[in-house]
Amino acid sequence: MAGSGTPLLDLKGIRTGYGRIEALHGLDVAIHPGETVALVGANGAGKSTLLKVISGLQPLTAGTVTFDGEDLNRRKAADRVHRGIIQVPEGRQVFAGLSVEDNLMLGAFSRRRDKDVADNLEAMYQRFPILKEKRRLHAGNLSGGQQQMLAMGRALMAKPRLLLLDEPSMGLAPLIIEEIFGIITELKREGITIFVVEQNASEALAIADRGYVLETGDIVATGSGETLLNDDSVKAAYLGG
Amino acid sequence: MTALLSVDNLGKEFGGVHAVEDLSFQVEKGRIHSIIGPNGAGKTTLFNLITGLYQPTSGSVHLNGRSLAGHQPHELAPLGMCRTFQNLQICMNMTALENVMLGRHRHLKQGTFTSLFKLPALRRADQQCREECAELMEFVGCGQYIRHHASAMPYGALKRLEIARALAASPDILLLDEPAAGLNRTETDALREVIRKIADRGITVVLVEHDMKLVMSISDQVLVLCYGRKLAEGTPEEIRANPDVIDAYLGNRHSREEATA
Amino acid sequence: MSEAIPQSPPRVRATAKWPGLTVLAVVLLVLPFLAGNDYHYDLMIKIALTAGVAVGLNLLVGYAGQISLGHAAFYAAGAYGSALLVSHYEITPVPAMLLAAVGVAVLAWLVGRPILHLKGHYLSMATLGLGVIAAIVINNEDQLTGGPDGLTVAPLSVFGHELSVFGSYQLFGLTISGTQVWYGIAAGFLFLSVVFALNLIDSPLGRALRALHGSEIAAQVAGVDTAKFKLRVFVISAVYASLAGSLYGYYGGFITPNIASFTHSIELITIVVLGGMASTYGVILGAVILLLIPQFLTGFQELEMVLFGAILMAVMIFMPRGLVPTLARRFQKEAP
Amino acid sequence: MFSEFFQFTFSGVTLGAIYALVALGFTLIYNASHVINFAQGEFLMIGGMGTVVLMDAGVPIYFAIPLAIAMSGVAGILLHRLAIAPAKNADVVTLIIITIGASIFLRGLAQVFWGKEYHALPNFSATESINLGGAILLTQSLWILGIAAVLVTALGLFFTRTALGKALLATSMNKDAASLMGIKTGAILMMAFGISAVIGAAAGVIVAPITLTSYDIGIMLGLKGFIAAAIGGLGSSTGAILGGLLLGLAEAYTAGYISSDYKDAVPFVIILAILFFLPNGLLGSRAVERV
Amino acid sequence: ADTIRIGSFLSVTGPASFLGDPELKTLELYIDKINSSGGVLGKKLELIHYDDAGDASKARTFANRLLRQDRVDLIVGGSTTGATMAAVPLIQQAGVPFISLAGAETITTPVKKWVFKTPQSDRQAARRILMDMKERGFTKIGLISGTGGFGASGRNVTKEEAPNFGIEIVADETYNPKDTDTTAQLTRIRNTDGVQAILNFDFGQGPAIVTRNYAQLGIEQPFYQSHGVASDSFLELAGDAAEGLRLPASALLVADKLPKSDPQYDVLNRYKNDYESRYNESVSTFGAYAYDGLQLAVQALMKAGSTDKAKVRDALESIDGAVGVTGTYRMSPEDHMGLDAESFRILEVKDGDWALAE
Ligand SMILES: Nc1ncnc2c1ncn2[C@@H]1O[C@H](COP(=O)(O)OP(=O)(O)OP(=O)(O)O)[C@@H](O)[C@H]1O
Ligand SMILES: Nc1ncnc2c1ncn2[C@@H]1O[C@H](COP(=O)(O)OP(=O)(O)OP(=O)(O)O)[C@@H](O)[C@H]1O
Ligand SMILES: [Mg+2]
Ligand SMILES: [Mg+2]
Repeated sequence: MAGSGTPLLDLKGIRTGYGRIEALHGLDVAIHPGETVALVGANGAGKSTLLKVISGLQPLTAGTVTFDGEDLNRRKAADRVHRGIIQVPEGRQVFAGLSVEDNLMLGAFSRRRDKDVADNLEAMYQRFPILKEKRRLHAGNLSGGQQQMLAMGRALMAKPRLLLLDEPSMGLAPLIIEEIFGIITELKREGITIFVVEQNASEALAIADRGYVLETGDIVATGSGETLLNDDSVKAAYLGG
Repeated sequence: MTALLSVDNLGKEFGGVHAVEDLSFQVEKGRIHSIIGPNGAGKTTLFNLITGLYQPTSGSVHLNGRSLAGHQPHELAPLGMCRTFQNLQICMNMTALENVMLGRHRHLKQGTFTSLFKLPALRRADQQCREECAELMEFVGCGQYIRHHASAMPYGALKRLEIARALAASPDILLLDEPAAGLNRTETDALREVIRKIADRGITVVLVEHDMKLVMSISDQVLVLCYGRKLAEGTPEEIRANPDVIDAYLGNRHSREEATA
Repeated sequence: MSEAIPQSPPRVRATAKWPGLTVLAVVLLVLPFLAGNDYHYDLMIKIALTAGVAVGLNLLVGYAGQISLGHAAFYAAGAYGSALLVSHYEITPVPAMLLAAVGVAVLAWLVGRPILHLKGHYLSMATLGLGVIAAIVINNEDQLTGGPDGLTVAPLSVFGHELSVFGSYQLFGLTISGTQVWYGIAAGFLFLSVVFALNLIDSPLGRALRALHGSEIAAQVAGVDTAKFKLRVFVISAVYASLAGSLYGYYGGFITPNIASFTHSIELITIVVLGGMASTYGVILGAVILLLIPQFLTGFQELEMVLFGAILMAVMIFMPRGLVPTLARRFQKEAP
Repeated sequence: MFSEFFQFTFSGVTLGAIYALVALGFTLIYNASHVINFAQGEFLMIGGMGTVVLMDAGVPIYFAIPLAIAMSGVAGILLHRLAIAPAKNADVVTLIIITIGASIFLRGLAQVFWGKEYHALPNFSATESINLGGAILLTQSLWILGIAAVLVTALGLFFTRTALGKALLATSMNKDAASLMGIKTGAILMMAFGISAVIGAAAGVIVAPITLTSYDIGIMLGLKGFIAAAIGGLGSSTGAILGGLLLGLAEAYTAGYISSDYKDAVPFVIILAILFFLPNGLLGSRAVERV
Repeated sequence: ADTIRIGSFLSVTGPASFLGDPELKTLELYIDKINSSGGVLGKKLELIHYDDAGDASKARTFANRLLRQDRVDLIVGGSTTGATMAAVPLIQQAGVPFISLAGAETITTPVKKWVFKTPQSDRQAARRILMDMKERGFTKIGLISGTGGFGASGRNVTKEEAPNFGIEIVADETYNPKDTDTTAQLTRIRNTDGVQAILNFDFGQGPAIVTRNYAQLGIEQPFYQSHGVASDSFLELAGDAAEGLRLPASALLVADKLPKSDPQYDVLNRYKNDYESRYNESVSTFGAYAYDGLQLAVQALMKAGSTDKAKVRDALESIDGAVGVTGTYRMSPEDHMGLDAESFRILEVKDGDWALAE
């Protein structure tokens, strides 16, 4: 797959932290158009932090974020969304007091003037029938897994160019996990670039073109999904016995 | 064996939606009892009913033969029941250790005057509690965060912190709501050992979890919920082979995988 | 994680309190030497009393996370209560002050029970309502309270010796003015307030209170009877206010319904936020600053309000966590 | 007997409509940020006093009113730009204290530049009052009621029907997630402050013929508006109107039928009673928090 | 000291600013004037002023500051009764002559050694109003008053004095000084049987609202206000609604309409001209309280020949026949205010202006 050419997303020397504690120690990550890249690492490795950096929620102390040739460092989170960088954040983060439908519509906020938003909504309901059933309910009253589906649906409403997924399968029933990975594969086929953080590392690496292994703020390994899956140290650390 | 926890004809309705309906089951002392089911099946609602956060629309819950009807959530810890949450409930304004110490609340003196004057007995007890809670954090595998502020901890560690807090209350029965969410396989394996050890201490565990590998490998009994009702109940082997469960929840691929795991 | 290196449990200790208390004691002892005249003492006395109230209010607001916009009512209840006990029932001032505190505790308990189940701004609203009602009662019951014109309060007396701010007294061979004696009382009050508050915060009870702020549900499943604990801290902070109010009445010799006003309640909560929520020393500094600013601004006449508002905004914008916590953070950051 | 009742009702409705208008301003900012803007009353003051000052300077009333309202809108935006936005990541209580500082600041400025006297604005209509069944209804009350109705409908539609309205609500619920939707949270907040200041100023202008206006008129009206908003349920614009009317009627009936001495206490007793049974006010949405 | 230090605390801002503002302006105006014509006892006067914003506890703080830090020689100030009474205990203890500019009777009754005041008391105002009512043959009246210090005290004295004039108060209503509507209360009064006249006892903007409501309701009974609204700004605020109402006030408001033979004619017109030319706004009777206070202080200083506090106090107490704007002062050990009810004139609003009622 695309391994050469200009990357869609290019991270160089990313450093950031919380207060005095540095969480990322100068990372380089490059993701090419159409690629699906998995990021694995233990709790606290800094995976979520990295995604926040890309979305512009976490300020940098050093390094650059380049997207489609444009330096994003000065761009606010909202501007990045308008450029097509969409994230499904960790812990769902649905708007608890708004209805399910409003949540989905807000997903399309960046392109609210498009004509096809209503159609997209209908398509989303087809994909997650439960959301249609619950569309008038406050999102906060959904079950954990339903919220996770909503978060995913909300992000898809934005028609991402680069989709950042922070543990999209968390709290989902096995059948739905299959569904989610199915969606990822589908999006991949549509040519959408995907950067996914997954604890379900074997599944993620299996569908990914490439993977990065993050350990306490440093990238310690990278390679094709297959290589990493067969890497012994990766196995021991993330894939379990 | 007698039932430690007994749920009888329990029902909960939210404006026409039956989140839990006519549900009965029993959990025996010292066992690991898992509850699985599709998203929105009513598992968390069931926990909320048992722990008094919701009032049931019908039915009853008994703990050790004692009805829990009308109990406030805070009255359950003294009765020996503790839980963790699917959507974390962590006090972000406190340190990790203090969160765990909160769990020991019911074992410590809380008198206004004792506290105002900070009598030596209180100070000693508090120090002892501090050390015990630090040990508990090691036990559940988030020892490196003892000195951290809770707000500075990653998600996975917070999940474990909640387990430590629940254990701090030295409960007889522990309700875990998706403890493995956000853990990778290796970390889940470690969690399995923790749960095993908890059970070995004689603590009854009720586990809600979507990680089938974990559920199937440690449960004594599995209950399957679907649309608020009981779909099946039995040993892991029975459940894995149940075609209804495969249809509604596991899916073919998974059941095959788990069967060979 | 799974193969966590076996290590002996780390030594975990509570943070020591004595350094902070020592600094406070030294400051309180040194201040009199810096006082140029009686007016400076007057200010320090008022600051100390107000800081005492704020330390108590901070237990409720900063630690337990329950906002009260009506705390001036308890302050006023303490002041009026003890003044009336002295003038109407001929009880001597010190027992009157304690009786008033007991009365306020009962009052806080009674009103707190129904309102403390409210959350967030609704709780603020309810406490505000109680404060306003208290102010209206004081205003309207002029037979008893003197109404809007205020009430003269008998001076503090111990074993029949009256303590006048303009008098002078012999103590251990030293001649001490009444104002200085009053400073001693106010400083002592503040110091004890802080000791008690620190003890409380650093106890299981205090932990339960902070948990109310963090996650009420977490506290509940840990067995904390949240309603009871809220009520308890509400009563404790009301008693702090009551005692300070009584002392203020004895010291000033004159009280008006203004001390029960909404403005006064706002001033108290502002002190807490300004100094730093959940920072006992912070709120003392908050009281110092909020009461000192107007003193420096009196020279600006017309512009006083403009400047006061601007300063208040600026402090909160640049130190959103309040003075002490923000400074502490900055200090830590710069330290290697 | 009936005429008396009507009179109390008219008086209560007028007061109530005034409170309701103030409460609407609170609602908007609350919905965007969960902040209670204690400077809301000052926007009323700017509206009323601004009109007076401009008229004194010779500007005809038709221009003076929109100018004063615009001035207040600018003040609202500046308040956000200079005081609220820089305090990013501050928690809600801190922001509330900032608005208290702002209210003192604005009042101080008005006092220095516009003086301390009370002023009256002329009625909007030529006829001052209408006799209805022996009771007097001020025509200005009709103006207030009408404008309140228009504003509440507009705000209601804004929140329920427009993407911007939803975005505003989303911002207060979860700022980070809102920016992940491409919502410019800063701009949204600024807009909320601007519109709320405009609503406040409009209220200030239309109530001035009844309440009179001065540099410190905002303190009391702001407080009553906050109370009305809380009774109605913070965040609900219909609730704000209901709360305002209830507060106004309670005051008028108490003054009329019970005791004028405790007239101001009774509404608070009613409020406490309402909150006792409806902890989120009349129409406030229940906090959605699941575990 | 090389100056005579005159301390003052006034409500220059806040709800009572219509009192404090002209008072401060008057003090500044005349202290300048006195200093430019050589001062008193060969020394310049120095004004040390604080704004209590109408808050009694602030007033107390500032009184304290004047006494203990600024160590003033005497104090002229206290716009409101609340502010004055909050400061009195301290001033009494410190022993500094104090001339208050506030109304209530309690300030000088019982007599307090160091405390004097220039405005007539509210009791005298009440008497003067009741006197006028009696002359017009009213026996049953309705009373409406604010719950602030001034209104509450006015209400009390009116209720106490009414029987002495054979007048019965059949309706008694109150409102909050910050209220924006009083129609409910006025309706109750109107609907009370036999009310022949209505008195509104208060100051500030409250009476303007009451007056407007009175007119809006079309109430026909004659309407009285107290001396608390005796200023042109009241007329502006109340507008047409004020037409025909009566109130007791000093002659300042009708200074130009007085006969030249009036003993106060010169004083009144001089003050009016001085003030209006300097500040380009109309005089109010409240500023006049400060004028009188300052003149009394100067007289007492000169009489005492020193700034010795006890001597100045004695001199104040012995002032007899000082013609001020408010009236002619005759102090005595029994009377630290020195005016009688007759110093009030009854004014009536005619064609939007003040006129002497016949
Ligand atoms: N708000 C915060 N304040 C301080 N430190 C933080 C904060 N959030 C995260 N950290 C720290 O930054 C590091 C990286 O955290 P991050 O959340 O990115 O980890 P993660 O890899 O996503 O973990 P998980 O798998 O648990 O989600 C951790 O050590 C954590 O303690
Ligand atoms: N307050 C409420 N109002 C309306 N419906 C509710 C409410 N709370 C829960 N529900 C519904 O009840 C059902 C059960 O929810 P619950 O959270 O118990 O599911 P769960 O089994 O825990 O699911 P998950 O595995 O996704 O966590 C869901 O369909 C949810 O939408
Ligand atoms: Mg993460
Ligand atoms: Mg669940």
